[in-house]
Amino acid sequence: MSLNNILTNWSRYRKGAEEGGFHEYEHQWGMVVDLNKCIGCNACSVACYAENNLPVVGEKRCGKNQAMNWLRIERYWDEPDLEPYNATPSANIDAWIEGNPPAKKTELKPSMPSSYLPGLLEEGGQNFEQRVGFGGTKSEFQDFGASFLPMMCQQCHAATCEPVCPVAATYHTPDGLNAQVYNRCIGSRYCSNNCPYRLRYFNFWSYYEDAWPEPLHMQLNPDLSVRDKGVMEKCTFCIQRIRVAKDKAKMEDRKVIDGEFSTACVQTCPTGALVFGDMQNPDSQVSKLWSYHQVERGKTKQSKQNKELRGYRVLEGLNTDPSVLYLERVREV
Amino acid sequence: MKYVNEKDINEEIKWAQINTDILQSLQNPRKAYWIAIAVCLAMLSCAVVAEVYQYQTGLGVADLNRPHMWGLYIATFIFWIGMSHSGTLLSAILHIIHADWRKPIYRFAEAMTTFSLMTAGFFPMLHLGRMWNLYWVIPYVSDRGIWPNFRSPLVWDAFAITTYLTSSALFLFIGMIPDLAICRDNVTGWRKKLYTVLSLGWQGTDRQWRHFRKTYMLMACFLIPLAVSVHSIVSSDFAMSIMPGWHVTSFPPYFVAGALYSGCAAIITLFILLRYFFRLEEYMTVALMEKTCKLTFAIAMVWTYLNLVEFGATWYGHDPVAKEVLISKFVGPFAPYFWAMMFFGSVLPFALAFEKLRRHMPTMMIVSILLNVGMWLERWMIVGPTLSHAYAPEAWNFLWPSIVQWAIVFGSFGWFGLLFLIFVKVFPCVSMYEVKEMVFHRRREAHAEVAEKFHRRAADVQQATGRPSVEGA
Amino acid sequence: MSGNDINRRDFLKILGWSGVGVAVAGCDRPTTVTLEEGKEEVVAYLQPEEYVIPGVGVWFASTCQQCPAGCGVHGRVREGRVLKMEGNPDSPINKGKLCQMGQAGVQGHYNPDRLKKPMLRKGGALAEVSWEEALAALEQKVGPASGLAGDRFAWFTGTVSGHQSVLLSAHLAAMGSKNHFIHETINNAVARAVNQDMLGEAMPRYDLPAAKMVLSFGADLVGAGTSPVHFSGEYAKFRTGATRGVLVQVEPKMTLTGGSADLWVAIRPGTEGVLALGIANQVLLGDEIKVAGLPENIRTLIAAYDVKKVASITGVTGDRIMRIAELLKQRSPSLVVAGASVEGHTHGYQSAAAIMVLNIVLGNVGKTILPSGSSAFPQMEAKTGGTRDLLALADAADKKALDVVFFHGANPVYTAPAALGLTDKLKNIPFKVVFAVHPDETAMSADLVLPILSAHEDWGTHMGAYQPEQKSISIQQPLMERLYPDTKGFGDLLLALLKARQVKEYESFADYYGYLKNAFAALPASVKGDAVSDEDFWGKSLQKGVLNVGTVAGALNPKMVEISFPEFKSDAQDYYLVPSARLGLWDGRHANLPWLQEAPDQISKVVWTSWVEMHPATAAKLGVKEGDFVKVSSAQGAVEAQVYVYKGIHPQVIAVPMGQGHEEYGRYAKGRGVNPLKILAPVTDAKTGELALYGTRVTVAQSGRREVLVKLMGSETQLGRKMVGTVTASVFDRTEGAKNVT
Amino acid sequence: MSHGYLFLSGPVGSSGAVVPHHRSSRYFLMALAALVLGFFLAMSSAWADDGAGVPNAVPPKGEHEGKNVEQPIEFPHNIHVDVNKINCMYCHTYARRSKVAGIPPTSKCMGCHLVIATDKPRIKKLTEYWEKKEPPRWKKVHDVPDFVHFTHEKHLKRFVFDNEGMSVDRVSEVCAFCHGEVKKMTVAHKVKPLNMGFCARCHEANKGPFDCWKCHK
Repeated sequence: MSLNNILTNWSRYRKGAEEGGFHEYEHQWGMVVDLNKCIGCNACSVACYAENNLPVVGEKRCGKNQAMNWLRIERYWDEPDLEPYNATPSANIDAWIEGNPPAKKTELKPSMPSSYLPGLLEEGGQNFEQRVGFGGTKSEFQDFGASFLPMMCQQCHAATCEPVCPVAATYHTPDGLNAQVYNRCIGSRYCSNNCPYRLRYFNFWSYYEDAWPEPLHMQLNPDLSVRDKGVMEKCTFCIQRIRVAKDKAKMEDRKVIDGEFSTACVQTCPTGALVFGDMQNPDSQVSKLWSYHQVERGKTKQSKQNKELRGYRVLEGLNTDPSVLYLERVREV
Repeated sequence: MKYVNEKDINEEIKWAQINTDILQSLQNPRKAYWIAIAVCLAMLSCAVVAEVYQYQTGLGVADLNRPHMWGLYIATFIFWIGMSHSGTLLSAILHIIHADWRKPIYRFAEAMTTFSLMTAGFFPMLHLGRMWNLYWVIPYVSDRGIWPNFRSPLVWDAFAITTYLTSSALFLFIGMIPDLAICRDNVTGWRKKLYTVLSLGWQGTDRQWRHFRKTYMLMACFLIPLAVSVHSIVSSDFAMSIMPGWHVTSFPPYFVAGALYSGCAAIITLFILLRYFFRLEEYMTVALMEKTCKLTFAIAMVWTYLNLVEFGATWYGHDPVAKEVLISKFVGPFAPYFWAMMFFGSVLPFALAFEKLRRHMPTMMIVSILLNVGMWLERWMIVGPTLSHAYAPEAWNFLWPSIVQWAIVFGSFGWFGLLFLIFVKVFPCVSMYEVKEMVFHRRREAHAEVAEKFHRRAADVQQATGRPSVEGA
Repeated sequence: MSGNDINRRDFLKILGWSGVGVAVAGCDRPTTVTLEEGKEEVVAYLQPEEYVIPGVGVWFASTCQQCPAGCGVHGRVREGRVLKMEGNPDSPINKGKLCQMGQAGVQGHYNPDRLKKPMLRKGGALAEVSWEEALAALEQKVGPASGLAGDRFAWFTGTVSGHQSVLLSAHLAAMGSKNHFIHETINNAVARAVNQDMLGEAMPRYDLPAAKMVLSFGADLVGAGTSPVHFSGEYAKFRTGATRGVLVQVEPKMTLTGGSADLWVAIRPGTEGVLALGIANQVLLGDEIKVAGLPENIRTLIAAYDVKKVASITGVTGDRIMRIAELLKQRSPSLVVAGASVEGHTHGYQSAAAIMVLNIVLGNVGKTILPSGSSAFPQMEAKTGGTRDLLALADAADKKALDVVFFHGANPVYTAPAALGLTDKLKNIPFKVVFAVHPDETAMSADLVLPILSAHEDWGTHMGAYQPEQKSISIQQPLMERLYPDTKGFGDLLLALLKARQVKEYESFADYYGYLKNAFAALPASVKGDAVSDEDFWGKSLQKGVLNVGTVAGALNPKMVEISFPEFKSDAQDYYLVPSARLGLWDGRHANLPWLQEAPDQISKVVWTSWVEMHPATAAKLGVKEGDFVKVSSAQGAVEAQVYVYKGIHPQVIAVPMGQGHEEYGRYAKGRGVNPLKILAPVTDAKTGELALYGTRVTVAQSGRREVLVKLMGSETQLGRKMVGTVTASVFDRTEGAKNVT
Repeated sequence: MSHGYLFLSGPVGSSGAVVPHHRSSRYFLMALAALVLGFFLAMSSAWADDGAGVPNAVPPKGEHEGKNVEQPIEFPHNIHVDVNKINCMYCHTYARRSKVAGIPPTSKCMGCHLVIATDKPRIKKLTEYWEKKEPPRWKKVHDVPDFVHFTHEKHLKRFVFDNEGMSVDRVSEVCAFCHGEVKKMTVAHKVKPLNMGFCARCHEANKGPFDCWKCHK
């Protein structure tokens, strides 16, 4: 990235953001995650390991939170939007950040479960998070199941990781992705600190030394590098597959066709909860889903005509402008 | 009120005596010095071993993890940067406001600035995953046509710290030139050669003094905004981020206040040590101690105020996530350290408000060290809790730093100590020429006072008797 | 990514020729390779094949062998290495999708701990030998000259199907033995027996999308069940249909399917059948017509279970029973399914039958429970089993009724409860031969271990254990050349065994590949479709990977069976042990795949180890917190693991997941966690003789040790932040529902 | 003030701003000017078209002193290309359809050498390999790091197939951009640096993509 690029792209981007998004993308890769279909089965996550040369770090390092699961399934026991058997939406973070508590709510509760404080005090801090564990429901049982949330890099358009990288190893591509150039990374880890989703993973060790004992290394995908210690990495929306598809389209002098390829997670998802595609193509499945759910890019708060539509973006109120649209989980009450 | 007329310095002290007293600190060291050097080297080697291990194995050995990408390294980095503000405060700020009591104690404070910057600079380097590529942060014309990201506060850091380090080292050196000339004229052997080169042919001519004063004043004026901006820029590493508890507009003044605070506390510590070991009681007087302590107390109160402002703004603000970070500091896993910081930072400084305690050197020694412990904890409390409890609930976790982190932090004190020990044996740690100036001015003032007293008394007598007094004639 | 239009004819031959070039090309590691000229080697193929272009990945169809479901897969091959598995869109089972176990198949293939050479027990220890020596030993013990014949010989396998099954049966016939033990720990054997007795078909077809409600009694449809990927796809349709389906899950411990339920109900283990009857009672209230249609004994049985009684037995509150009944009445047709937690009791058959009664009462049979029919090739259909044959093996070994047993695709030494004493009893079998890819516990206790090709190197045909609307044969073809020269294909070995006995019938087949090709040529024209020649048909079949063989329609004839329950006593201090199955490690066969070890359990998010699940009330009673080690003891033994506390479990239940606690099985599995199967009581379902997996009672005691439980999840609540948003189904029906959004 | 003083590009001294006071500073300024000018000259020459005949293309600039690599067979590129006028893509056949150009399979060599020059020692060696059914283990000469995605097919498309006024017969001139004059060599010899600057300058001059992720993987 030349100096010129940084300066011009930045100002162009800043201008674009105020006008509702940067419009000069060649493609605009986006995703939709339908939580109504997601069963939290982990197929996507393992597919990601297989596709992206993710190292297995072992029990000890998992215990230290050094796992490299680019795509992780978060599992929550509570349902902030719905009380068990009583559909009273509670406050959500987006509204709070903007200073507008949602009108439906009568009182602004602290966003922690009641078991939080005693838990902290009781354990003197050690493992206090675990105390939060079953604060999700007031009922004796987990009446409404679990809430699963597949989280991969959200490919934000106003990414918080990009401006803080001292060497511009992470930057915005003309395809609207947050690129991570492994070989440029010096490992300051600022980007990960500044990612509100905590979706950036750091090579704390030379994982390649022991993650693929022979002949497991023969499975490594030659289309992307195996990262050494000291490098930040994250979900790339399977850039190697995008690259192949774009190259192929270019060789054949045509545009990339919707559904011609997809990311590893999307391809394997047994319920089809994940959808991937080009949002610059108005006929693509993702474009249609985004517009059906009336979610627009470049906004911190959506002005939907039909407020009941399920589309939302995680922590949208932070103005990160993610490329992943989540469709709310559905529950019969 | 007992000490209200106490003098900052004995103004009757002879100039030659000043030279003798201070140059004796450059005499060949005694055993205690070598022991101190050995201790510092031992501490440093802990860090070196840890760092080599970390460099070869990867940052995993520091037990850093996904939410905790930064650990003690960045906290300690801020701590040392903060420490560096003492010298600038004493030598530059007090210089331009003509607070001449700074003169006997500014030299070592200025040295402290340089050395703590030299210590601080290591941390952003050794916390890098691939530090061998550190130079990519520097803008240079490369074959590849790529540049650093000028939007990143870390790049600003690199600029700010190198500028500050160069300037303060230069400031320290320039301020030493007349003293180096004195040294040159009073020593033999290798020291003579060293001082001859370093004193740049100082003869004390009028022209030299004129240029010297101008340069020194200019540098002082340049350093003050620089010092303020350096810590503001360091604070923007956090303030420019989106993270709860970091994304705070009051961070720059808060950081600067904290910096001055820890710097002052460190000055008290070194003041006492130098005063004791080099027998500089005549120069580093209790009265100066008093003044330093009062200054520290004032800054402590500013820091406390800014702390409370930050808590208040968060508590009554509309950002529940930031509030949760605050709560996790109050009652979460970080609570013991947080409350220790609050005690050391805001309660303990009240010891400085009591004259009796202020004048009791052992007490002050302990208090000043604890104040700095508090300030170090403050930096950890900035870095740690936010990383532990930010937006993504999935990533909530608590990190206890590994032995490698502790060893490197511990070793940084050894490195600093080593530099400082070498400095005090090679260079005069009290500015001779400025003490002379001070003594000169004080004496003149004192004489003027006596004269005035005399005249007043004469006037009284005249008033009473109607004629000039005999004594006054 | 779509380069599937490739016909791979003589794949093996080509690879055999150009094998040298394969291993070297394209295996990059960063920083360890040099750019300096002349340091790296580049080797071309000796002879090019038009579809092999260096640098371009090619996809070949095959069949997943990770569980009995038999999903069709595509393997990505580049420079002769298989890199990645994807679902085969042509497979009616998984329709282009794949689960985590299928994804991890490559790690089984490339596993560093694979068996590379035959091993023979010499003087008490297994020693590596040559194939000649191994086959000589085999010949000596089972060859025609050994005189071995009849039921002194047995095969002990997992689920088998396709031509493998055909050859296996032929071998048994040639040996004159009827002993084919089939063992699967994760099975639905009891439910199959009930289906057979009540519907006339062991594995009817469930039409999930047609159901407006699914009431699942512990059936982990989308998790560790009959056909996880298939039912996941069906689940998605069920949830997005014109009326969004409602899922109610009743079980003692939350399964993956339970995690997605609209209403999750904890029930006292073993009382599911009672609840089913209680619901039937509610459904039938005031519905004279339906009641009249039921036989007298069933009518009285249902009438006996009124809400109050059922609530007191099951621990499910009365209003919840009534609500479920209400939902079922509103949402017809529905589907009620029974799963492992129903089957795993001494009265498992009765409970499952009661659940089928509820289906009949609700009129689901014929609407959502459909006849699966049969195919024209019954000899190829999956032969699956349960735990009964495990007991049978132990029994036969105990009676010294067996001389030689061949093991394949099952690991009884690991899965057998310690109470069976299988390890000791197996010593009574003089010659145990294991055909295995990995050094599992059974292999390590065998007398002869024959290393076979991995699923990605071997030929084969399979039929899924659960066949959706179309009966199909899925073809397994090698995705790369064999990694180890001293491994042999299982089919080839079977053929060799057969040739030893029946030279004439089999001598015309050079190898299993030839046998398969020949078998395909012999298929009827109806299956061959528009293929112009046998060679063309073979090529097309390989390319597609799946062969639709047509379905012979069947019919379901509901009939009632006698149902009686034991008396349910209010329980004492001890707990029910649930050895829970998890999609991933399955019954422990995938514990050697690092990806699956590192993929967290979907419910607890624990990785790499075993844990003990309990309810907060139980934890409070025991005075333990998450991370505390507890000792779970039954009369048969004890295991010790860390506690995980959550509300998705009945307070009287202690759940320990299966899959860990291997004593062998390579570096990733060995010595990790505990195996709950070991402490199971040797009780069986009275009717079917299947092991009652959920019928063990345990006591739990704190062991005093405490460590942080290794799980990939920080805070388990969203802390009020909208991470997962939720809306009610009414909103969904209003805004999307029947509308086809994309 | 003129810009002349700042950038030394305008006519120096035209505004009278640059009037050196001391001799020493004059020399210093001159030296500085010379340095800056020299730098720009060097840069501009580096970017200049050296006049290679490929239309619509600016050949990349950069030299590299490569090592002599001993190959299993000393393959004479010069005889094949220069004397016999065989097209590069006849043997490196994957170049136009894959990211790698590929080493020709042994069968391709034997296609001709079953009959041609069978008595030459190098061909005898080749025949030996063929008969052993074992391909020669060539040493890699031109390589980019593993974190770089380089694709031959798109470069050929841009500079040969989609390039107006360019014929496929002259493909060796395009190959020479990065591989040098292979037709003058026996075994290949690395003469271009093939580093990021080399690639980047060419991409800039030929308006190739400049996105990091185009090449970094």
